[in-house]
Amino acid sequence: MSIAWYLAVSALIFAIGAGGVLVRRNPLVVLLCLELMLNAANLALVAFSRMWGNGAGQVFALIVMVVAACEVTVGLGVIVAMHRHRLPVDLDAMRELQG
Amino acid sequence: MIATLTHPPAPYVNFAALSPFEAVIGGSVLVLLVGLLGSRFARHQLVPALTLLTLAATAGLALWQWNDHVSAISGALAIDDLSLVMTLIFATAGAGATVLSWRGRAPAESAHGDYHALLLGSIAGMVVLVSAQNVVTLFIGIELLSIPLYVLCATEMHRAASLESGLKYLIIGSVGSATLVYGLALIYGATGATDFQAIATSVAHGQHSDTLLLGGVALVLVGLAFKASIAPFHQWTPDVYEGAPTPVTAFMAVATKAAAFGVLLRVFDVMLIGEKVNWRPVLALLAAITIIVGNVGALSQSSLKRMLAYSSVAQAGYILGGVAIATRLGVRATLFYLFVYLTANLAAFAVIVARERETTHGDDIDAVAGLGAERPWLAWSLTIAMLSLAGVPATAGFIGKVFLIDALVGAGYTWLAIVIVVGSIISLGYYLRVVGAVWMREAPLAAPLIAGGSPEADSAGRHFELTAVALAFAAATIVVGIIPQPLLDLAGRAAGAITGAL
Amino acid sequence: MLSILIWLPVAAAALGALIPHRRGAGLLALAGSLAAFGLAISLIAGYSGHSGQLADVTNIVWIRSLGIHYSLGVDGLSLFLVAMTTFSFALALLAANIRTWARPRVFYFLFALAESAVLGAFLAQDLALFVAFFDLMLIPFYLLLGVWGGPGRVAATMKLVIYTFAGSLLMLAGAIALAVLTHQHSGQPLSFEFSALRAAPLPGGTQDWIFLLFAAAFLVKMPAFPLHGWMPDAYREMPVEVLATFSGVLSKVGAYGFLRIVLPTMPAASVHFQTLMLLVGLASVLYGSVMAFTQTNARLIAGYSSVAQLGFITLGIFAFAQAGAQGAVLQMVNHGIVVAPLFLIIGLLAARAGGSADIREMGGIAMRAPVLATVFLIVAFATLAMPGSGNFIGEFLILLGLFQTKMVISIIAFAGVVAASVYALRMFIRAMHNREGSQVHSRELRWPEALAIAPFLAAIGLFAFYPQIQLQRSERAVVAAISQEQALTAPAATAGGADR
Amino acid sequence: MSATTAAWLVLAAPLAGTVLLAALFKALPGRSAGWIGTAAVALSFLFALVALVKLQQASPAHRELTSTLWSITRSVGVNANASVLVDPLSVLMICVVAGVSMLIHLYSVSYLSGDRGYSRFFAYLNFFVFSMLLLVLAGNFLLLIVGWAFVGAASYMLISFWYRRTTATRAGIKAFVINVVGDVGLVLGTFFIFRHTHTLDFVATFHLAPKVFASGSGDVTAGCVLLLVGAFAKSAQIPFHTWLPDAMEGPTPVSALIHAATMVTAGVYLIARMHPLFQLAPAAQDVGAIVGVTTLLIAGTIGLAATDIKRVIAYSTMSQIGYMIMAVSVGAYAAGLFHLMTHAFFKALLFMAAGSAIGAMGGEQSLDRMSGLRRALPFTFVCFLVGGLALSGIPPFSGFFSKDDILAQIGSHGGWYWGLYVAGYVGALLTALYTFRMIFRAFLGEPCTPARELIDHGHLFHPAQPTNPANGEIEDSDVGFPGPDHVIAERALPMRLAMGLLALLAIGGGVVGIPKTTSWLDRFLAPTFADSTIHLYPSNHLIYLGLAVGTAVGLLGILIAWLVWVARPAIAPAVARGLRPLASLFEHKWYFDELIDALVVAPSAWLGRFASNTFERLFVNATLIGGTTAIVRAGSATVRSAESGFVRYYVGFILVGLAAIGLYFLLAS
Repeated sequence: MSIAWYLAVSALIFAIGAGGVLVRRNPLVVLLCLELMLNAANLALVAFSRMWGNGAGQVFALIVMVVAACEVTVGLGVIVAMHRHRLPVDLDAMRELQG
Repeated sequence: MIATLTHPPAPYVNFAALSPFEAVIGGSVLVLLVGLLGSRFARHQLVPALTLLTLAATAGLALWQWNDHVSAISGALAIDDLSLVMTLIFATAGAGATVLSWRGRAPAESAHGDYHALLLGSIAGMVVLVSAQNVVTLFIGIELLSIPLYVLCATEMHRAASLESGLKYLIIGSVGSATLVYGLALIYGATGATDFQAIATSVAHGQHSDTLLLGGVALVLVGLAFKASIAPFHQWTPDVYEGAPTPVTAFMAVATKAAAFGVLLRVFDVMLIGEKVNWRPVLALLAAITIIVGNVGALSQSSLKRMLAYSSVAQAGYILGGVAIATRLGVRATLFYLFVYLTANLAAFAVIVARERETTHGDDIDAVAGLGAERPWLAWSLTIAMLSLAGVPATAGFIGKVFLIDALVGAGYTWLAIVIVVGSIISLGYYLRVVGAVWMREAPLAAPLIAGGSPEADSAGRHFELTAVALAFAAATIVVGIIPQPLLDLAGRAAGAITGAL
Repeated sequence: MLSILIWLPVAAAALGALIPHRRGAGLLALAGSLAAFGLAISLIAGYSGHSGQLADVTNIVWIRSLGIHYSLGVDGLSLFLVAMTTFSFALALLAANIRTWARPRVFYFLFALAESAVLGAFLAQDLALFVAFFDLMLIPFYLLLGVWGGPGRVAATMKLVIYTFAGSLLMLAGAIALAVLTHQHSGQPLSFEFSALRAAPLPGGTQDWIFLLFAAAFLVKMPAFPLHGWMPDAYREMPVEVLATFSGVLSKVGAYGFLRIVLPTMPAASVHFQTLMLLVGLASVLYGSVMAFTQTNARLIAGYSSVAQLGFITLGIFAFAQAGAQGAVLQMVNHGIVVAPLFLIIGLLAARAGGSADIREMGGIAMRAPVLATVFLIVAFATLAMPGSGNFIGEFLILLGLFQTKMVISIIAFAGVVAASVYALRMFIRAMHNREGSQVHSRELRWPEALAIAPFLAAIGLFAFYPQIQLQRSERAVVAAISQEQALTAPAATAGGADR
Repeated sequence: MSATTAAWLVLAAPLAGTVLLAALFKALPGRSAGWIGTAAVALSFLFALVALVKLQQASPAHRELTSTLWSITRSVGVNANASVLVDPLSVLMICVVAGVSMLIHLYSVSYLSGDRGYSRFFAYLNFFVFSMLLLVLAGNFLLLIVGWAFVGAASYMLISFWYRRTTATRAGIKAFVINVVGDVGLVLGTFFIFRHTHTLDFVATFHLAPKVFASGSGDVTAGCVLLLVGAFAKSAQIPFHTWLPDAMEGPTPVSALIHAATMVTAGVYLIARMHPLFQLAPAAQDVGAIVGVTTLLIAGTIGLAATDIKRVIAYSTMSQIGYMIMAVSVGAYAAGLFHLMTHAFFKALLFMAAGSAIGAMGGEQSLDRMSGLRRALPFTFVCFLVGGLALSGIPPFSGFFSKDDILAQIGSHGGWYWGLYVAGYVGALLTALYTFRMIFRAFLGEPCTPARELIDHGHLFHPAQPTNPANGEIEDSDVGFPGPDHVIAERALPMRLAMGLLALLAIGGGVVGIPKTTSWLDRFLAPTFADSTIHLYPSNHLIYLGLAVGTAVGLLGILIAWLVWVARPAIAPAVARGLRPLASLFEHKWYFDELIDALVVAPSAWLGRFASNTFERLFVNATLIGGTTAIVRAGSATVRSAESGFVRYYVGFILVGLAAIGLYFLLAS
């Protein structure tokens, strides 16, 4: 199966993730969409790794997953903190900083 | 087919060369542990002290490593003059941030240990980033740099703004990382290599699929440009800078930018040098846009932090010019300008922190009104910082601009030089507004606390260390402005590490 | 030697800022500038015009990587401008010492810093150094205006700084471009020294746009029509002591820049834009004069008259005739030593007319101040370049040179001469003669005030009867400065060249 | 002592006087200032005589001496020295100037007494004398221009001497500005000549002129015409004359000295001095002659209508100078200078007498208010009469010879010069008319109140409320000048002395130039004008005809005047009514002020208003400053509005930017 298909799928996932970030208001969902974007990259990496027949891509993919986990953790932490401070958990409500 | 993979031998690690990095990591762990101690002294005094000590050690080790160009961890990291110089910059910035936050609010709200550990962790990430030799370490570095910052931004938890800035930074940062990693993936796909040199050679010999590579370049460019807050990927900058605790802002403004440009240099002037013809005009154009956007955005901002955020965008534009032209002079100018930028910004932020604690105006421009009469030393420091950023003679900023324009004209990018000049003209509109407030206005009446005033105001102590920091960096600005040659040589050396391809 | 001359004032003032004594700051600053004046005089004494060469050359490499040198030198072009600068600053500082200022330490420090910067600009023999001083001198004036100025000062500072810095930053770009392109074009190592830049002129097309960048900076600084938009506000608000030096000295840096930098390094462009520059000069002369006799604020009358005067100087420079250039250099000094006392006097008048510099508020001041009236009359006559004043010699040479190369423009420019008599006398009469104004309390000149103004009268007298003292020293340098243009505009210039 | 040394001392004396008076203006008691000033000028006159003697001792060929003190400019081919040129012409001038000045100083000693600005007045007056002497002694164009401008400045200072009078200050600035126009003409003319000769020195210029200029060539003509502009402005010739009548705002001695005897004749001197150039520019000479004759007639007609006694004399000055300009323009140099000299005598005398009369009238100057002063002021009356007769050219008074000398020489040119000749005699008739109109109205008839007061009670009339005679404005009394107490010649010895001496000169001054018999002046001036190519010696019959006609015309004029203003007082109004338009034309001074106002003053004022109200506001401020700032502000607003705070939009921007870059790459590759 040609590499192109993998790329197409990963691009699609990336686009979906990006779209989610653009349209969703709930930070939790946005975090999920970010995961999607990163995983799209992973998919591409693995595919290329396969294509070139060396392991670098796969190693990279693993690392990306770890990083993704960290980001989500931090994100959740912040969201919880906001919740504790009675702040609305809604991205569009976060407009104290602008201009 | 995993099985078919040949198991590489255990990687060779040059611990001596890595020592600065190790120092930072170790320090952060140590600080974290000490932070857990019960005694107030340990937390409030010892932790910052240890942090400073760590940074000092890092700097010392970096100097010890001076000018032997070795690769550590079997080529994943390269300890060369560039990374060492950058390490010095980070250490300085970190030290500055530590001092600024010594009696501040942010560390107290989060645990002191955590705060400083995160700071050091972020620095560690930067060190990795600038010495990275392949895309994987690059990514690790950039994330190790970013994630602690996300947290640091949110550490003043009582302020919604702080949390907001943290989350915003996190989300947009993650988008950036995703873009970056996707781009790196494409480049890997195009060249089949993750090592910078290998990629470079493959690009140079044209043995790659153009579309993939260019797509990758575009994505990588966006990912890094976002970190360096290049327009139009800069928009997080003002919000985050304003929301974050001021010491953290200072740290981000200086260190993150330096790291971002360090890696930009490595990626574009080394890894992708072969694609120069394609990306040079884009970078130049982005630089121009950034300069204009940053400068006009900074006009008529009442929050000093926000103003400095936009100004940092504009400055990023200037520096990017140095990267864009991809010449030795350009690299040197870029590096030199990073020093300039460091000193001026740290001085300015020190003053802002001081005024946040002394007045009830927070970081509003009113906070520095009448400073000339009230606190002449702070006033002079702020004035010098502003003039340096504006590029007035006898300050480092002037030399930096001269050097930059010199490089641009030399590379045939005179139009960009003119854009820089026009940008500087606009920038006078806001830099001198601050100077004017300092010298030409009377101190306004104290505003009621609720009006965004920072709670520290009631404990309005005049903290000597802030004045010291401000003066130190202002003095440095002047000294460099008058005797720039040593620093220029340093920049030249550092540039030498990567301009092999140029 | 020259380094001492440059840095002495600011050093003295810094010292004065540190010592505790309250009046010490002012007195030390004064002492410093007086010493600088002494040095300048010794320079004049030591300089013979016979060799057009630079004297007292200092040349240290400043920034190796950029080929920037800390290179100083004085020649006939700058000799008397330096003297005039130290002279005006010393007397302005003396006048300033009569009053008491808020935060005197900062005030005198900035004042002296300004003097040092101006001197640096006049003595620099390296383009980057010149640009550095050129920008640097704005900062102290910006603060002096903004902190100690009149009610509308903040707006004024913005206009002043944006205008002037816009000019100087453009010039910065131009300067670097000039050096780098020369370096690339000639293959010589990169250097900002005038000597190096003069040695290898650029191709015409390149010169042109660089010329425009420089011209922008210098014309703003003068100021010349139509780039004078910053002038009215700044002149209205600035403290007179500062204004005296600002108008008397800074405006000359622009004109000086043309002769020192633009003409020698960019001959082709200078010739290319000769007509444009002459028209700018002419427009400044006419516009400045016309504006001057409609203004009611004495400061603005003097301000617009400076616009006109600087217009004459521009005409003289770009006439590309030896007489014109000599006249221009002479006129720079003359205007300096005439406009400075004029502003000081305006300050005194305002003090006698209830604080207003509006000539409608004045009148009849001569009544109990005959000496002041006489002094003012002499200065007014010098301002309108009445024959018998040094300004007349200057204008005579300028217009003569222009007449030799561009007759029509010269004849039109004479309109400015007539207009000058109208606005200068109008100001004098409305202030001194007629019935007394409502707020006027006529008071005679006091001794310290007289002490600050009298030397200016002496200088005016000297240059009225013996301008040769400068002309002989400046001749070589001036002739050299415009020689290339003369060669390029050969047929026109023969008239000027054949005089000798 | 050589002639040149004497010349330098001639300059030094009044300058020293100026400095002395200026330095000691506070210390000097009483009239000492006046005496110092007078002494200074007397000294100057003494040295002038020395110079005269020394010059006469030299052989005619060597009567052109120059002397240089230092060089003012000697660079890039423009060489000007502080040098004097001593030759018969300049010596004649310094003698006349210093002499008359001395007498007028003497007169002023008492006339100005009691005026608050006493020492200031004499300082100014000495400065004027210095400038005037500098003008006539100057050895090169630069110095000439300097002197030229200095006398203008001095005249300005003295015109607006009573500076509380707005009329005085306005007149002053008017005079100064018109004089500056003259200076400009002079400078430009110099440029035109320098363009070819490349020297400013007189002797060298005159030496070179025939070589470098073709006769009638464009540049020399232009140069000479421009020099004429200078001359006209100084000598109040049409159309630059309007300042002279207003200049009567100055104290009467000033009018006598500057605006009658000396400064206004500088134009005549200039043309005479520049005769080698003018001979190369016939066109310029004709311009001079025609302007001269026009002024002569127009001024005469206005003099008929003017009512202010000083202005009548001023207009007569204009017309007399018209004669001189005409003379020197047609080559009658000696005659012109002869008339210059005699005119200096009798016109100064007239002004002094007028001043005495005004003193008696308590500052009143209008002829309408004067009458019958003869018995009140016998001495003044006699002096005035002498002056009047000399002015109207009645033999054997001095004016008779000089005027006829001029006309005879003009006539001898033949051709269209006959027109000038006739016009000259018409002018003479007018002169006699207005002069005696003045005399009859002021001195004959029923004594007016002030006169009666003087005759009956023997004390001077002082108006209850001193007012400005020009516009009736109340003088502000706290100032104390013009002096509260008035002076008449009958009661002040210095004035009587000065007037008496001048009266003698006015009577006998003609002796130096009686045609065919003495004509010393001609011979004295011969060396200067030896090279003159257009100087003619009129034929005898022309001379005799002239003398006869001149006498007849003069007497006729007096007769008419007697008829109109004494014998049949009804005639004058009748004539005025009959020739209404003509009369009003004369009364409005031929509308020259209005004309100049409409052509020059109003447009430039409008230009100024336009520049400051419209151009500066709309272009410089609104467009240049406002425009750019507006653009920048707009940009700022855009950027800040894009900074909306919505995370989604930020991400959106990132993706858009990404797309754009990607697109570019795709296109690029």
